[in-house]
Amino acid sequence: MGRMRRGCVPGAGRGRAVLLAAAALAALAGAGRAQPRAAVPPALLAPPPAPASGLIGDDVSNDAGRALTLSWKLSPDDSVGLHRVRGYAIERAPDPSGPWQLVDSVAARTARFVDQSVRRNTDYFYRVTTLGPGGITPARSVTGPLRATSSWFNDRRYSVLVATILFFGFVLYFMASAQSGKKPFVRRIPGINAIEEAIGRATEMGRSVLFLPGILDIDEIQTVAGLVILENVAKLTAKYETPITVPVSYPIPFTIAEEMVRAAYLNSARPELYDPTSVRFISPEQFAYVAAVTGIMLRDRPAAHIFMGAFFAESLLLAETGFSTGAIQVAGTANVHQLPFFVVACDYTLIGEELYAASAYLSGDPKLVGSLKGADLLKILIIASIIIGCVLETLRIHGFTHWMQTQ
Amino acid sequence: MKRELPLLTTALIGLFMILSFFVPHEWVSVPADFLQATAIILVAFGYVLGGANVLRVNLDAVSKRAPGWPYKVLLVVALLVTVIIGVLDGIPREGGFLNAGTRSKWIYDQVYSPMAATLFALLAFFIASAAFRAFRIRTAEAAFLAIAALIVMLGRVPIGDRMTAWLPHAFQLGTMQQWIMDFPQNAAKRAILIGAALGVMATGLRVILGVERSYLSGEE
Amino acid sequence: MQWLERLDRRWIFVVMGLLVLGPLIKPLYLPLSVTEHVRAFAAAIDRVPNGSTVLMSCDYDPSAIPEMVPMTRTAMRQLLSKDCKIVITVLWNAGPGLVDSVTHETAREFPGKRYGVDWINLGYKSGNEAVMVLMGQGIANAFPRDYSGGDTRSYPIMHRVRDYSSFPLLVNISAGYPGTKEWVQQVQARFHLPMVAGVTAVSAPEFYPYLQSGQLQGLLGGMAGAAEYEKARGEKGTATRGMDAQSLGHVFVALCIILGNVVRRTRPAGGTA
Amino acid sequence: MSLHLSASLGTWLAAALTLCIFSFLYKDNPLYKFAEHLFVGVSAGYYIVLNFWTVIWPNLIVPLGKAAQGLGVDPEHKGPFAAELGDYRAWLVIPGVLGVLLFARLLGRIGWVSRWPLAVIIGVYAGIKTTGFAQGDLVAQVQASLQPILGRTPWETVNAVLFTIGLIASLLFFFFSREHRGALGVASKIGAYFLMIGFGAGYGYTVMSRISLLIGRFQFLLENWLGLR
Repeated sequence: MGRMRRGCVPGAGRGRAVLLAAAALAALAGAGRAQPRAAVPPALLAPPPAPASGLIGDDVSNDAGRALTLSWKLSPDDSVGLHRVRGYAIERAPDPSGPWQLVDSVAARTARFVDQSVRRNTDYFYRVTTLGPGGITPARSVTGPLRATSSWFNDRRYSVLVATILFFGFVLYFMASAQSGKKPFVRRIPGINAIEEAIGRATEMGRSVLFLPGILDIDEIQTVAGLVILENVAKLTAKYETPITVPVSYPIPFTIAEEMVRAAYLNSARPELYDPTSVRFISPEQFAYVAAVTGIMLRDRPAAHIFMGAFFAESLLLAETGFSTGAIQVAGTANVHQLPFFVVACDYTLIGEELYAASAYLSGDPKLVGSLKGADLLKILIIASIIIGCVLETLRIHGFTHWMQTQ
Repeated sequence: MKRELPLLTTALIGLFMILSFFVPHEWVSVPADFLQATAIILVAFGYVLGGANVLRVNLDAVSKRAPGWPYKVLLVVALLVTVIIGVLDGIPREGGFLNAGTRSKWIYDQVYSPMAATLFALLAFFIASAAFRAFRIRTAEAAFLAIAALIVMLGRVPIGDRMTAWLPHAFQLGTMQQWIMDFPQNAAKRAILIGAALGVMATGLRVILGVERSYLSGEE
Repeated sequence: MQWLERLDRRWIFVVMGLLVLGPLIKPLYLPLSVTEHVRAFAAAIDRVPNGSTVLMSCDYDPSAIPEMVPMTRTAMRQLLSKDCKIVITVLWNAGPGLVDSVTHETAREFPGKRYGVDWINLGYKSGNEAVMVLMGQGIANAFPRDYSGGDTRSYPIMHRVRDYSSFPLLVNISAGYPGTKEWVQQVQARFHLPMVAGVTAVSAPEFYPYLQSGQLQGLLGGMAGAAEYEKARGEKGTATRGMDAQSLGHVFVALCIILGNVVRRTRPAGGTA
Repeated sequence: MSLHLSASLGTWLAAALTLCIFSFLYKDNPLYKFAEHLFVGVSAGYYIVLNFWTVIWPNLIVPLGKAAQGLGVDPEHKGPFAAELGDYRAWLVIPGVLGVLLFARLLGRIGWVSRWPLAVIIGVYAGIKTTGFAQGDLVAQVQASLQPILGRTPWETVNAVLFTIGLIASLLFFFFSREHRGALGVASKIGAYFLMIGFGAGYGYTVMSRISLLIGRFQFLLENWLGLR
C-alpha cells in the first residue's frame, strides 16, 4: 500500500511561478489551435482569474510507485460562459522553496491530474496556477511532500487470487490422487460410442475410416487431444482390420500420428495390414489441405469421417463434402465458431470441453483426468456462487458482488 | 539438460508472470516487463523462422520434383522477391518499408491484399451450398439451432424488419433477434467462456508443472 | 423435387453471386434501424471529454476489409470531430499497410489535423497479449518507432501519453485473435481501461457476455453493425451501401436451409445419404 | 450509370488475381493454383520483412546500438547496463541470442537448443494467459452473473430467471464427474438446448460475415476496377 501524505505549506517561492505559468499558458494556447486567439492583448479583456485552492495529493495505489494523483477546487471564476479561466498549470519542486518545474497544464473545468513523471520514493511539492486570458494567478499555498511508493500486493485482485489458488489446489489434489492409483470417476462421453459405431459401420461396409486431427500444429492443445483420440481409433481399426487414412497438415503432428497408427497395427493380430501411406503429410495451407481432403473423400469414399481438433473456416467445406458422400461423421472441436457447421452436418459432435474430456477419458492419463476433475469441482463452486449471489442481490445485499469486482 | 532446463525455465517464468499480476512492486514488475519485451522479440524471430521454413520446405519440394513443383518455384520466387524489395525499401526509411509510395506497399496493396480478401469471400458461396446440402434438422437440438439461426440471420438485416413490419414490435424479427442474442445465446456463451477459462488455466498450470510438454516434441 | 437433390452446387453459387451483385448495381434502399449496442458504442465515444487522447487498436487484415474498414473510418471521424487525439496500433501481421492507408485517407478529410500531433499510427508489433501487457508499462516502450520509422517519443501527441492511464477509452476494431477478447482480458480487466469494440460478425456473439458484464461499453457486430453506426453518425459509407446485398444474401441462405430440409423430407425412400 | 475502367496497372492486377481465386468456385484449376502459391510466397516473404523492420530492428537492434554507446531512452542515465523500466539497453543481448537460437531448428542436429527460447515464450504466455483468463473471463464473468432475479418489470424477471437457468444448465452440460441421469440429465439437456440456440446465433452471424466479404470484393470489382458510377 502506498503511504498517504497530504498537507499544505503556505506561501512559498512565488518568484518563478509567473514565468513557468506563462510558458504553460503559451503551451495551452498552442495546443488548442481550434480556438482563435484574441487579437487584443488579453489583459485588456478581463481581470486575472481568482486562484484555485485546496490542492490535495495522494500516491496512486497498486502500482510500482510511478504516479501521484492531484485534485483541487476550481477557481471561483472557472464556470461555463465566463471565459475567465483557460486552464491550470501544475508545477512541482523537490523543496517548498523551489526550484519549480512545470509538469503539465490542463484545460479549464478540470480539477484532477495524475503526474506520471515522478520518480519512486522521492518527495515532491506541488502547486497549481490558474491561467486566464486576463493573466495568471498562482495558488496561495504549496502541497507536499508527496511521495510515490511501490505496493507489494494489488488489493483489487483478491478475488482473482482466491479463484486461482482454489483452482490450482483442486487440480493438484486430483492429479496427486490419480497418480497414487485412486482413479477419479469420469463419465464416458457419448461421442466415444459414436466414434466406435462409425468405425463398426465402416467395417461392415468394407470401406475405410478418415481421421483428421485438426489443422493446427502440435502447440495447440486441441491437436494433442485429437492425436490422443487417434491413438484409440487406430487401435480399433487395427482390431477390426479396417483401413484408416489420416491426412495431417503439419510435420510434427504428422510424425506423431504416423507413429501412433504404426504402433496400433504392429500390436494387433495382423501387423502386415499396416499401410505406410495411411498417414499423409498434406500442407499447412488451409485451402490446399481442404482441397486434398475433399479429394480423398470423393475418391476413396470412406464410410466414416472423424474430425477431432482445431478447425476453422474449412469446417464448412469438410462437413458439406463429407455429408454429400453419405459417410457417418463424428466431429469435435473447441473452436466455438465452427461448431454450428459440424452440429448440423455430423451425426455426433463433441462440443468444446467434451473434446478434452474424451481425450482424458481415453488416455486415462492421471494429469489430464486430474485437471478435468479440478475444473468440475470449481464449476460446482461457480454454480453455488451464482445461486447465492443472485439470491443476495435480489435481497439487495451487495457485499459478495463487490468483493468479486476486480475493477 | 536438453529437456530439464527448458522445463525448469518455463516453470519459473510462468510462475513469475503469475506473481507479477498480483505484485506491482518494481522488484517484480520490472523483470516481468523485461520478460514480455523478450517474448515480443522472440515471437518476431519466430515469424522470420516460419518464413525461412516455408522457403526450406518448398525448395526441398522443387529439388525433389514433387508433384506441382513448378508452382513451388513460383512460391519461392515470390517469397524472395518480397523479402529483397522489402529490405531495400526499409533501409533508407529507417524501417518504414510499407510507407506510402514504396514498392513493398504496392505489392501489399495490389497482390497480397486482394487475394487475402478474396480467399475468405469464397466462403459466402460455400456457406449457401452447405446450407442447402448439409443442414439437417432431425433432432430437437438441431431444430433449436435452426430456428435461432433463421431468426438471427433475417432479424439482423433490414429486410427482416421489412418482412415483419405488420407484426407488433415485440414479435418483429429484429426484436426477437436482439432478445435471442441478449438472453439465451448470451447465457450459453458465458458458460462456454467460463469453461474455456478453466481449460486455459488448467493448461497453464500443466505447462508450468512441466507435464504438458508437447511443445518440446520433435527434434531430439 | 428429385432433381433438386442432385443439383450441381455451382448453380447455388451462381444464384448467390447474382443476389449479392444485383443490389450493388441497383440498390433497394431498405430502411436501417440503429440497434441498442451500436447506439451504446457511439455514445461511449461521445462521453469521452473533447480533446482527450484515445487509443484505437486496429487488429485486422485485408481479409476483413468490408466489415472493419467502415467501422475504422466512422470511429476515427467521430473522434477527430470531437478534437480527440488518436493513437493507433496494429497487432495483426498483415494489417499495418491497410490500416495506414485507411487512417491517412480518413484524417485527410479533416484539413486541420496533423500527423504526429492529432493522430499517430504506431504500426505493428508481434507478440499479441505480451504487447498489450507491455504497453501497460509504457506505450512507447513497446512501440519505440511509429509506422513510418520515426522515433515515437519525439512526436508531440506522445508527450502526454505514458501508458493506459493516459487514455479515457480504448476503441478496438478487431477481426479475431489477437483482438477484443485479449484486450478485455489483458487491458480492460487488468488496467481498468473502458473499452468499446467493433468486431466481425463471426466473433460478435462471443462478446455479448462482455457487454452484459459492462466489460465492453458498446459493440459493433459485422457489416450490419458498421452500417448502423454510419447511420447513427449520419454517414453513407460502404457498409450502408452493402446492406441491401447483405439482406438478399441472408434470405437466400435461409431459403437454402428450409428448402434443403424439405427436399430431404419428401424423398421417397430412407437412407442417410 | 456508366463504366469508367481503371487506368491503374495495379488495380488491373488486383482484379485479375481476385478473379483467379474466384475461379476455384468452378473447380480447382491452374489459375487458382497460380494465385494461391503466389499468395503463400508473398505472405511468407512479407512476414519476414515485417517482423524484421517493425520488431527486430526498432525493439532490439536500435536499442542495442544505442546501448553500445552507453545511451538509452533516458539520456540522464548513462552506461550500457543502466537499465530501468522499459529501457533495457545491453540486457537485450539476451533476447537477441535466444532469438538466434530459435533458428537451430533448421539445423537438425543441434535443433534442441531452440527449446530454450521456446521455453521462455511458453512460460511468458502461460503466465499471462492464466491470469488474463482468470480475471477477465472467470471472475469478471461470474461476478456479472450475480444479478437480482426480481426485475423492475415481470418481463425483466423472466429474462433474468431465463438467463440464470440457461447459464447454470449450460455449465452442467460440461460436468463430467457424474453420469447425466436424473436431475442432472434434465439440467444438461436444457443446457444443450441453450447451447444450440447459441450455435444457431453463431451460424447466423457467420453467414453475415461471409456475405460481407463477398460484398467487399464485388464492391472492389465494380467501383475500383470497372469504375461503375
